[in-house]
Amino acid sequence: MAVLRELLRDGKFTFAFTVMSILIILAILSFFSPYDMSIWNVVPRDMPPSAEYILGTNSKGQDVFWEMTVAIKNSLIMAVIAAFFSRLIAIAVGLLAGFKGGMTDRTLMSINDSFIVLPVLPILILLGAILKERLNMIVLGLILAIFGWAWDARLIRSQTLSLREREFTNTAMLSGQKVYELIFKEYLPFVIPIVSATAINNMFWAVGMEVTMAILGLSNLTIPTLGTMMHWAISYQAMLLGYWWWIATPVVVSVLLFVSLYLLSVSVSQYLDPRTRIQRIGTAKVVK
Amino acid sequence: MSSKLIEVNGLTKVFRVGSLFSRVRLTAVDNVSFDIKDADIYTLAGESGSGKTTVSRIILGLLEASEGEILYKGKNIMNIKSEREKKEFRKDVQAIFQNPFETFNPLRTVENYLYETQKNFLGVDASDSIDGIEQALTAVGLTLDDVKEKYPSEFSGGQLQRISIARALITQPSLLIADEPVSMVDASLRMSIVNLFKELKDRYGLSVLYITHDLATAYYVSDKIAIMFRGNIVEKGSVEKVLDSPKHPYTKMLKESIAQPDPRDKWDSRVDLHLTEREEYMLKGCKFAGRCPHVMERCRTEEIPDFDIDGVTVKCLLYQ
Amino acid sequence: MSVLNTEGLKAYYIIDVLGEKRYVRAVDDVDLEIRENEIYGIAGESGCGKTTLIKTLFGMVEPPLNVMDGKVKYKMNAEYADIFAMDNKRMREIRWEYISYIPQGSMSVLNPVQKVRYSFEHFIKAHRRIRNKEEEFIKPVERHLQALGLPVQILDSYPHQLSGGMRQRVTVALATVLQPKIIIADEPTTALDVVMQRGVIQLLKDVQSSLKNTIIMVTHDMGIHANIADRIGIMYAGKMIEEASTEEIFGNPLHPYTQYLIGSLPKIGDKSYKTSAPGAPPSLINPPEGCRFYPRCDRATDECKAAIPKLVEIEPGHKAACFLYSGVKEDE
Amino acid sequence: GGQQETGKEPSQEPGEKPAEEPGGKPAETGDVSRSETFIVDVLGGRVTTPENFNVWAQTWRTPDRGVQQLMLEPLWIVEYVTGEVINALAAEGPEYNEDFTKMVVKLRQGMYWSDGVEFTADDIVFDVELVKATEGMSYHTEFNTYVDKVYAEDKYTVVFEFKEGNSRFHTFFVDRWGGFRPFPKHIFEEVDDPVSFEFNPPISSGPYVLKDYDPGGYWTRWTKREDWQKTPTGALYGEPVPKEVVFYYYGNPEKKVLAQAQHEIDLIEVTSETLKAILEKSDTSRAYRKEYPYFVNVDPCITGISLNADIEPYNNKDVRWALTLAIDIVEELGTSFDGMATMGCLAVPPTPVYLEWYYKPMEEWLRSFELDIEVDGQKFKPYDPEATKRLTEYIKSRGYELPSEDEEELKQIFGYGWWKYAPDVAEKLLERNGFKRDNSGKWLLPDGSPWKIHMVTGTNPSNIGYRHVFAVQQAWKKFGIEVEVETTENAATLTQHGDFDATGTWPALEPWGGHPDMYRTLRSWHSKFYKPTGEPNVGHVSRWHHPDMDKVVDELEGLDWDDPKVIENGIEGLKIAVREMPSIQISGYPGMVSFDEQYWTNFPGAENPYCQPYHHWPNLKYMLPFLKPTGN
Amino acid sequence: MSFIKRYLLPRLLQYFLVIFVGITVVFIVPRLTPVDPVQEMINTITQRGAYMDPEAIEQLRQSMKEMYGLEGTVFSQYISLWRRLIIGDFGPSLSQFPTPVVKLIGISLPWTLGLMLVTTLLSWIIGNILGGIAGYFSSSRWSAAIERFMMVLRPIPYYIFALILLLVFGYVIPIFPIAGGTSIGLKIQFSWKVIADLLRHAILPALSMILLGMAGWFQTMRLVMSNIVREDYVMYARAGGLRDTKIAFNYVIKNAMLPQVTGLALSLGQIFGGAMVTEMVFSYPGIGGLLYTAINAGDYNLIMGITMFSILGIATGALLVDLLYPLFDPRIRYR
Ligand SMILES: Nc1ncnc2c1ncn2[C@@H]1O[C@H](COP(=O)(O)OP(=O)(O)OP(=O)(O)O)[C@@H](O)[C@H]1O
Ligand SMILES: Nc1ncnc2c1ncn2[C@@H]1O[C@H](COP(=O)(O)OP(=O)(O)OP(=O)(O)O)[C@@H](O)[C@H]1O
Ligand SMILES: [Mg+2]
Ligand SMILES: [Mg+2]
Repeated sequence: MAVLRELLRDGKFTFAFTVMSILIILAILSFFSPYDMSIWNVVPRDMPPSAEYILGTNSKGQDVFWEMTVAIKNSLIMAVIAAFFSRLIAIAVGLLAGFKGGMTDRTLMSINDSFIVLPVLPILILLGAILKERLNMIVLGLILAIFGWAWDARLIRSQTLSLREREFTNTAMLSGQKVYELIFKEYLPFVIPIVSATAINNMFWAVGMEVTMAILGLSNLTIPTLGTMMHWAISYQAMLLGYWWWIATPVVVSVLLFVSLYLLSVSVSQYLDPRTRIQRIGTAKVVK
Repeated sequence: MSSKLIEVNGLTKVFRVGSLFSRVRLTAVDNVSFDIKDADIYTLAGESGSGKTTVSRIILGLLEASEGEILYKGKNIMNIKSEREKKEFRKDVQAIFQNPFETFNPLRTVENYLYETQKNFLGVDASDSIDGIEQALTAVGLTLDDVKEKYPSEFSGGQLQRISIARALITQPSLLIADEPVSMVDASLRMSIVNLFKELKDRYGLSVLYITHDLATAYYVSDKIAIMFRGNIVEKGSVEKVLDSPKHPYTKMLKESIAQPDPRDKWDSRVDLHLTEREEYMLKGCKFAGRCPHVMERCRTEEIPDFDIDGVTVKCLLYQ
Repeated sequence: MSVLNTEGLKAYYIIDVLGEKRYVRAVDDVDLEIRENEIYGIAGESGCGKTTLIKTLFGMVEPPLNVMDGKVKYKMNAEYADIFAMDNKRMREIRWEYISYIPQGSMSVLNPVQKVRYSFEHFIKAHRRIRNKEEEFIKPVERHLQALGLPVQILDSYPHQLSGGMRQRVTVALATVLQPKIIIADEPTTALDVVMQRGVIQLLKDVQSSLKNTIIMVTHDMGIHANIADRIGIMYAGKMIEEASTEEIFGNPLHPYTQYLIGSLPKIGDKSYKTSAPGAPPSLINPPEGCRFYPRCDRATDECKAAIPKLVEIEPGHKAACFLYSGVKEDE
Repeated sequence: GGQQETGKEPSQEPGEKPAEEPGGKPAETGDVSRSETFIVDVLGGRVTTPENFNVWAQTWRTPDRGVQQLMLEPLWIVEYVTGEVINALAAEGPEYNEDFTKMVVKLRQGMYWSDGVEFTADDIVFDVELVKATEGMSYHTEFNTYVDKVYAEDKYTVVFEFKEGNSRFHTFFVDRWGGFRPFPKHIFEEVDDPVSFEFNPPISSGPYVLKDYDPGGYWTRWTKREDWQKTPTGALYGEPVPKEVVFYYYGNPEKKVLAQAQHEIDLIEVTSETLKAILEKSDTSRAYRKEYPYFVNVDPCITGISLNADIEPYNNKDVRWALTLAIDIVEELGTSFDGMATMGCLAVPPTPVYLEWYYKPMEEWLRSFELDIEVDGQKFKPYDPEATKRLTEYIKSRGYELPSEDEEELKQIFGYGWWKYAPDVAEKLLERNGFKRDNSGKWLLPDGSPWKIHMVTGTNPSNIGYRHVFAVQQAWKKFGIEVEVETTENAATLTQHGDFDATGTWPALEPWGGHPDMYRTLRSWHSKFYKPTGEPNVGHVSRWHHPDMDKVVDELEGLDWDDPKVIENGIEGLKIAVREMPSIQISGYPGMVSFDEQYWTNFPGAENPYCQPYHHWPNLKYMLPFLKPTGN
Repeated sequence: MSFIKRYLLPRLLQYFLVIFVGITVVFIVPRLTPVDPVQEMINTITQRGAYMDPEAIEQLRQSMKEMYGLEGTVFSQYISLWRRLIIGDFGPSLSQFPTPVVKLIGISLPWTLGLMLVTTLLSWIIGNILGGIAGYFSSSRWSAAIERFMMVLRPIPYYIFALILLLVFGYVIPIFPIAGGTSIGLKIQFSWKVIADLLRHAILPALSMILLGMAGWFQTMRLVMSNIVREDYVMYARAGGLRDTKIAFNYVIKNAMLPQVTGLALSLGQIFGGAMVTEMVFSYPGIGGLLYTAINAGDYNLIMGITMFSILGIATGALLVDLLYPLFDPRIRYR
């Protein structure tokens, strides 16, 4: 709580936090949606925003506002799953490779590099074909997790390599810590800033991927997400027909989502950066 | 007092360094031998990069030697492979490091290390007993309350250095390896730490391998000293003998270079600084040959053996 | 004649902790008068504000550091100019021309991706117009290095290829290449071995004796001070507590803290027991009321607790801030 | 075959405007003005092998960048607007012998390849023999299966002798967006490997020759032949008007809108929304029908939903009927095309000619057709002749103006009727088969597990099947069945392997389009093609088959395709398909074309349907003589 | 030389291992999909109406399988893949049989290379310079403005962004063509007219990629900068009275560029994969669109050919960075 209070004194964070909170509230609101988003033609079509339909309606006869809430929920769930699991892999691989070195490092990094080298979009398209209708947000999140860890594992590894050279590693060994203890107790805290910054980047990437796949028509189009909202709006020519509210909503939401994620990442990593943190906490906190 | 606690024989460590097109072998530690007795403070001094830290790391098992053996209580510790034996050895040989601010993980509270050391080596959980910790902290003039729930950044350098020593003492080791424990702190802190070593030695019969380039404190605190230069021990013996009347030209230079805290005792001569460290490592014979005022032709070509001169071992042909 | 003096200089770090402003009184009411052609040493425990003082003297004040009060005056063309009153352009001009700086931790002050030559080039070009590179840049620099006994090849090295001592000497050479009136050196020898230390000090001394300029040098190594300083100021917890000639400080320290400091210095050939000052350095956020040393002082009186002693001249050329010698208090 | 009686007027008398540049040399780049150039879209998209014009290799390449529209003429070609089969390179329809083991084709005389070589029976003989001999060429298997001998009786007469009787062999040569089109013997006989041969520069039998093409594959430019008279197009309809025709692929639909709004493309086919956008943006653009409902109602395809009748529970006729009755046709067409489509409940497209041939004759039967289930003590009659009216009500409610007040005319545009929206009957049908609803009203399979329909469709939203799939999904959801739609680029493979419950793939194969023979449609349901689900399919994707249908098809095979009994037989087949409901026909293919009248007019719109209106059909060449330049 | 043995060989080994794994994955994944190239082909042929006798289809299927080399177990296909790849033969395209894959790639690759080489480099350079300057003068007002601009620019979904560009510059102010890589009738040859035409067609796709790409580089650069400006050598240069621009470029940006070099090398490697979405939005000829059609048609050989280029590109990029990095950063030594 104290951390939050401190962070909130950063204007950027406050903005991002507010936007994020609103988005999350909207996502939660989706559970109270008066409409089932899989049903079409529940409201008049192509209505501009009005008191009754805050964000208008679309050509499928759905309320754009409520569609948006569900889309935010789904996109967020997918992004969080992608980010969370890819972080798990990245942390495990990065720490292990960095600490163990030698053969372990070489092997893990070869696997890692293979993932870096793989062309993600074509493979996603192919995987989409394999998974078919099982490609819901959770599965998509997991798949993206599989392709989203490699780069960050490298970062964590190089961080670990430099941590290994730091004196406290020796102190820890002399304190009798076992390898896993060492990795988790000593190194993990250092890796957390990278993890949190890259997690946000990863969410960024995951949502972007989902949008790309959806626009290509390759994700599960019956599930409202930011991407599928755009897909439908584009394929029904919302832009050319002047149904701006339909296409603008997902675009604005995703820009807001990204901007707030970005600002969050900036201010959180600033907060976690030992150098700036020392300034905040004050090195001069000398005992008595 | 006479039994050898640890014996280092012919220790050699080769690093490979360099870049894409100039890759060289660097013998950071070259055939180093010395021994430390019970309740002895043994100083390893010498210039920067002479291999002091490398020696200590090898002893602690944090680096692998290229050659040589280390006998601890008569047992070759290089062959230790099993975790159990390693643990036993670490319980007996503990260390503190150069930079107190780097010794502890800045993101963890310091007390953790105390609990962990006790738990891992003595098998005593902190929730059962903290006697050992209390005792160790008392020995360095602190209490657990001073330490509780605090991060490294909340301590002064001196305090951290003491905590670091306390941690090492929890296992009641026979040997403490202190790698430049005072270089980063100011004069008054320096003395309090060095005094602590003395006290521990006297009170608990602890041996200390004290690595430093501060010869004044080395003289003040230690019993024996070895001077390293470019991977070799060029001179070793009792601290009084070596520092009062240095024999090796490098030791002489070293001693002369000490800035005496006495305005009446200023430097009167000049030093000649050599440029490239790498080249000196590459030299075949005496590595000091390039700067030595007494250099002879043979110095550059021959392997220089050790010579014993009134209880001091010197690696210099002048004493043949 | 002083070339630089300060009046009631206060430089605090302002840090914001959970909305509450805290002041680290790193430099608290310091009066200095540095003379021409002298080496002035500043000593003190780590964290007492030495580096901060140096930075303030040099005008390198950036948040969170703030100058709360006081002036730093340079004597230029027989007049004194307050550096805090200068504009950026002027400040940029006097740096290196008039006053140069050898920072603490020479390990990382050289740009790692450029050869040393370019550091020289940039530093010189920032202040001199160079039309003929060979005549006005390369030759003078080479001459300068030779004069300092440094090999010319270092110009074509990257910083990481040089040893710590060599790098430190490069910064000395850089700081002196434009022959400034004042050189400020912040712990130029820490983390060097004794031989290297001596080389660096020797170099500084050579420069000073040939340029006849002023060097302000900070270090906690009393041996170095003893060797080259003409006068020494002792700092404690953000305050100057004693100032005297080198001989006086070592031979006749007045302030109890200085006495501890001098008394605890070990020497080769002397194995007698040395004690150090008890206790720990005070916090600069909540320094003790009154004399900042009193909690650690075995001669403290109630007066010490109540008021802050002022740095006053006790003997000719020897100032101290201690109620044992004078009753002068700092005015609130 | 129907001989063309052209009531069409060529816009120009041949020779009125003599070609400016004599000689076969193509004009210099860029010296043909925009007003003399006709620019149309490429349905197949970007050409990845732009330098390759060999469409006889099995992979078929992208033939709709002018190759089939301008470069090649077939023997026969269907014109589905007028309901005729035009004799192109053939002089008349095929002549079979009694048992269909021999076929004689008379060729049109005086036709020349663009390099000046005459087209003769030798070309056909050579072509058929080369194809028979070369694996990897289209029709290799077909010709080998049936053709025993082929020879030229004289310069303009080809005789085919078959291994077994085949009354429909000539249809391989009927161009209806595909078909075997003759290639020049004198070129191909020089070629070692006719499969990898690039046929560049191509020699044409049609009225245009290649001028140049985009190395990136986005456009192909054709120029009018000097000797256009020596092609069937010229011979039949006179001189094509545009000097040049460019096939230009602009990409996504929105790009086509922009391009046409800037008069960069004269003819495109798009979606209903896109069409709306174009009409809003461009004053000179018009649709097939100038006013609402805009769409092309002559497309010879029937669209709807195919069910996999080979698997549980869709192998049950009751289930298939229940699913049909759960669809409200008005809502379906509203959702998918905003009402712009012709409803069609039979396995034949509701184009004007087929309405005449099948829908009208069958209407009485449809009205009286009963399902084997009772409602209110009476057998339920599922046909809803009022559906058209309901649809027009909907259209009015959407604020559109009806194209006509005349009911008959509306029926021509929107169809004759469809099935009733009868969820109650659907419910009964299901219940009597053991289906139940759970507490929340969702349907459960007879074994008690939740019923989830897996629908498959491609990823292209302009695809008509795609629209139907999503609209029908809505209907079934509303009815209480869980439906999951998978949009995948591999929809084709999935449906061909039977990996679906329902799909937007053609619910019935198209008939010939310009001919009443239902052989093509009905035969795909013949049981001899049945393969169990999992194995690649060869007949219709529904895998439905029925002995009655087999009988109809076998009978049909014994009839000459011009035999009047063909219609009778077709009606019989369509009745079986209604009773069994192997797949749900919903509407004709509501093509949405947009003509830009900036440079050209007299397009074949609904007011003057002299020709099919698409740019991608091979009949495009027959549209060109009728275009009129605006002079802009 | 021990460098070769101790560094280069293991690194090369890793390089080949990575390529091996990459290719294996690309071999396996399409074969796990339900898509069957033969079926897709037959479908293309029959769907639009080309009448094929159902009986003939069955035989066709068999003969195509044979021709496409899709007979036998997946494993034996895999072995023969390597046998072919080793001699540099990607085989024939399945969807454009028998056109060799190499030829198809050869048609599309120049477009992709031309477009992406320029956009990748430009966005890298502009993004880094802007990011560098904004990072150095982080307190100035315009720096904050440009930062905000980039922050909002970057997350705009690429497709939408490109479409808007297209609408604005292709329709509202119709100064650029909206599709294709050349004008109708253009013959590729060396003349200013041709170059101008090629450029005119490339500008919108390039602009869209440069702008969004630039925003990405800008942000990473900005982040690196914020760390570097606090380095001691920057403070020192300032103490030396160096001009701000000199410090910004020679001290800060130069150092901050180092990590970006790695990113650039990988992006350059990615060029070979093409820009699928760009090519689709702008109807620009290139390898990305080709890949997309290949995937849809289940054209295994073409997929393999293109992705192999892209795998090789990225892996080589990474290899080169590792080998050449010491040239940029004198501190790095080979481990
Ligand atoms: N991991 C390593 N790889 C390569 N060279 C190394 C490594 N560790 C140390 N060295 C080199 O070995 C030599 C000896 O280093 P060491 O740290 O043991 O010296 P030291 O006497 O402790 O020096 P200092 O007084 O500076 O701490 C130095 O030249 C150093 O650069
Ligand atoms: N950026 C900062 N923010 C907050 N407090 C700081 C900052 N820099 C230094 N301080 C505090 O100011 C005080 C004086 O620091 P300074 O660096 O001047 O000490 P010093 O005497 O140079 O010490 P040392 O001998 O360790 O170099 C210390 O207590 C330190 O913790
Ligand atoms: Mg060391
Ligand atoms: Mg300092």
